[in-house]
Amino acid sequence: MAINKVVANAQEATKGVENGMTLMLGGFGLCGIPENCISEMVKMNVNDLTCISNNAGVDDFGLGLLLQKKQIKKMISSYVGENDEFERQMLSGELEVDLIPQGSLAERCRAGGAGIPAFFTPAGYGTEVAEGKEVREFNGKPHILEHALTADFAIVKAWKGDTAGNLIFKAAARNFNPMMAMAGKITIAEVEELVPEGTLDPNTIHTPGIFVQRIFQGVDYEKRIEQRTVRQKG
Amino acid sequence: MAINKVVANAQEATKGVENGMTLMLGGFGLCGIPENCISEMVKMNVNDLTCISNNAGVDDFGLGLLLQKKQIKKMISSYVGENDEFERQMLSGELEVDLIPQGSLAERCRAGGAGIPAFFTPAGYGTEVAEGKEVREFNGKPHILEHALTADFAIVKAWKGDTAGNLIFKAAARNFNPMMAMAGKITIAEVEELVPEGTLDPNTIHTPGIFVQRIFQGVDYEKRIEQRTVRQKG
Amino acid sequence: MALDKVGIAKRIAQELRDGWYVNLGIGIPTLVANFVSEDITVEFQSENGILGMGPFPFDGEEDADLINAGKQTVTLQPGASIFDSATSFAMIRGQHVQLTVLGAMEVSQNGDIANWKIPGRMVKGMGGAMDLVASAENIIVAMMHTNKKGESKLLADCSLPLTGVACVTRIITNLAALEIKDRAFHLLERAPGVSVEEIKAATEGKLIIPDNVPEMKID
Amino acid sequence: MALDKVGIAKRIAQELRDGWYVNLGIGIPTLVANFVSEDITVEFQSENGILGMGPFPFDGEEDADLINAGKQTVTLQPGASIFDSATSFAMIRGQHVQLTVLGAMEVSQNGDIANWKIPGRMVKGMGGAMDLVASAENIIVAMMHTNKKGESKLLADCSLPLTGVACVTRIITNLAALEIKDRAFHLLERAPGVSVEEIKAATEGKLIIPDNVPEMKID
Repeated sequence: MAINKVVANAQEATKGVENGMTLMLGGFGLCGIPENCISEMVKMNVNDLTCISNNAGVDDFGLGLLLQKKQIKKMISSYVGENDEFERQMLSGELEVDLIPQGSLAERCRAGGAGIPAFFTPAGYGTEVAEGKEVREFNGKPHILEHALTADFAIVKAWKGDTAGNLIFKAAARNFNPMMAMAGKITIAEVEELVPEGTLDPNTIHTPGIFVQRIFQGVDYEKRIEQRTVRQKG
Repeated sequence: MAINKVVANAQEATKGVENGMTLMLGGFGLCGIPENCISEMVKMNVNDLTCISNNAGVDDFGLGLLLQKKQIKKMISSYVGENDEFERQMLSGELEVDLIPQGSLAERCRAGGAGIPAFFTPAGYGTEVAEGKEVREFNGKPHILEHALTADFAIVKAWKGDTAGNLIFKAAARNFNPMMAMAGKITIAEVEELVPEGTLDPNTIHTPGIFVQRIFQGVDYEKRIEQRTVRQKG
Repeated sequence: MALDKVGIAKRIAQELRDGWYVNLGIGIPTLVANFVSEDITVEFQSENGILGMGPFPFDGEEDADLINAGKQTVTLQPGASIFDSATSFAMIRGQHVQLTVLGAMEVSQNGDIANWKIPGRMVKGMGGAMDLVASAENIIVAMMHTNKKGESKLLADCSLPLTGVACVTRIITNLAALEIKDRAFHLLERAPGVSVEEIKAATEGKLIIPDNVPEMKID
Repeated sequence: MALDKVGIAKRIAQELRDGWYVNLGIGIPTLVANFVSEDITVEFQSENGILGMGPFPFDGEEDADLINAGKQTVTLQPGASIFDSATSFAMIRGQHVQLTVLGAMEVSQNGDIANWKIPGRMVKGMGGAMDLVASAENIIVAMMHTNKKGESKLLADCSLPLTGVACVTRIITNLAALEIKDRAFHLLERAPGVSVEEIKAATEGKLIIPDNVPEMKID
């Protein structure tokens, strides 16, 4: 038998999330975000959060819900357009913002989970991002030293998961979820479908259960589309 | 339509492998090794090779076949037991050997493919492995700086592959193959089953085709077992 | 006549080569996918984790879990693959993507690019742009030659915070195709009906004009 | 009577705790899997890319593609997962594995370990051992108390090239269970029928002996 990670729901999963903590939240735009846990944290009214997430949601969905209620003290992101309330809080100085190149953000999360405290990357050299960072040349090209990121809680969303905590993501909803799952001191996974251990093919697992401490089957996923672009048939 | 990477066979796939080149070869022990390409390189009689591979095969199989014919100048590996000819060549000084902690080897290959020129790891601190390497403390713990590895050719073995170069590995035959596929200037994949593009589920691909330049369906896989351990029924 | 956005996209499509993996930024670059020659095969990479991205879905077939880096609903081509963001940027940083096309607010004659921030006014973030421009060997900027106030976007030095340094190799604007080398913009082609004088007037940075500047051929 | 290899494995199995992920090295450590209490659930990690490793396959059901880090044919438990070597060592280096059990040629009172090389005579390589010992918080060494010549393997300082520095927390030998702290071996338990004097005679490094040294309970 595998180690059982199942908890009842978002309420039980987010137990221990406290004011002032650092959270990682998976997703790209509104795709693959942990909707249930975000709603729960709005209810919990937990404050002064530092949120590491590629984006900050939109005004009335995703992390935008926590921003509306001013529960977030600091955002660590790569792209924060599409959110007026965010821009207002940032420009007014209410919200601290640390903007990081998207690839460096992904790699820093992975590094945090993988026990790699720091690595060199060319991204951001010669820009504001490099300010105060060590620069070193490799193969004739300047690189900057970036440090690992970790979080008190990593909160991810998967398509299918099993009781052992193994996760399979669907299509582009994978994005940052696997690396963040690695980097949480406690990692919470909410899944669309929770199945018994032994149901998922071990060869197709995206996130091995070792990275997940709590898993539950989410409810009422809205899965909002930010930019509905289509073409007409014929 | 996807970019087509198909070549006819091992002979065509290994075109351009020349004396003195650096090769990466996937596999762990004899599990998941590119049997067809190894045989082909024995035939080609290409010499003075630097081979990056977790192990060095056994006396009469895997990389042992290239060692027998003294085609290898230098091995970069983590574990080289189980091979008398290897030990003889190493202790006599005929063969250069660079031994690297297994996790550092895996990460250095990934880094080579991922454009990360160097990273810090705790593995090997205080040992021979750390000699001449930069040491830096992170979170109160000493780490050493390790550099990326790349190769003129990376040669990997997969279970299934499609014409676009996408690969799926089987069970523990995955091991070093995905990272090495990333780190080759030219990456050759030999597969047990080659299928048309569109056949494999995009969500289950282990190595995206972008990392593979040549793919072919291998023949006559022996898949030798090094330690056949079993239990009796009932 | 100066090119419109579609014209710029068509001209950029001419830069694609058979067997290339290509990352297209948001805006004009996205349109390039519509004009790939039938004689070549390219695959589009989207940095949120897709290789082999296809066109928009048919109405009613959108999938919230299948979007591109611009958050638009898309489809997958046969032979596509999905991966996480770390692997996606491994492809980019590791130079497995042959061409990056992106927009810009300013480009300097040194190949510097600025496209992520206007201090005090707009900060959307760099997204994947800094990784892309720091890594790619072949970066084409797609943009209007001048901004809304009519000021040149091809400058001696960028005035806005940089996205990357000495990285842009080629620029396709509504007026011209230019190459950047030796700290100057080298004029390659004029947009149909656009004169060298017009281009000169719209370019603030150092512009090298060869004797013969052919007109672009756009279908 | 001193423990045999099976006895050492049984004693180590008592160190396992419910919910732990455990990496077992080659040799005696591998045997530990056979003696896990039915009251707890642990999962075994094999550094070649398996989580949830099961027992050897039934005769005739071996799969060449499913081996452990010792190259032995194994099986998967329900809930198992497969991953590449980089992810496997991400688990190890990132301290997601709660316990590592491995063999050693020498251990020092400082917790240094040597197990990969005898200069001029044997060099098999460190495999994953250096990553494991540099990363794990909880490292148990399983070994005989003395070598074939009868010399102590618990030393003031290791004489062989090190695998890791100040990393071993506990040692289970054929004679005793010991903890390493404050630059000394602290005797915890005697093997059944083994006297404190015997342990003292077989231990070269600094040995701290409490007033009461209970005898191991091995089924």
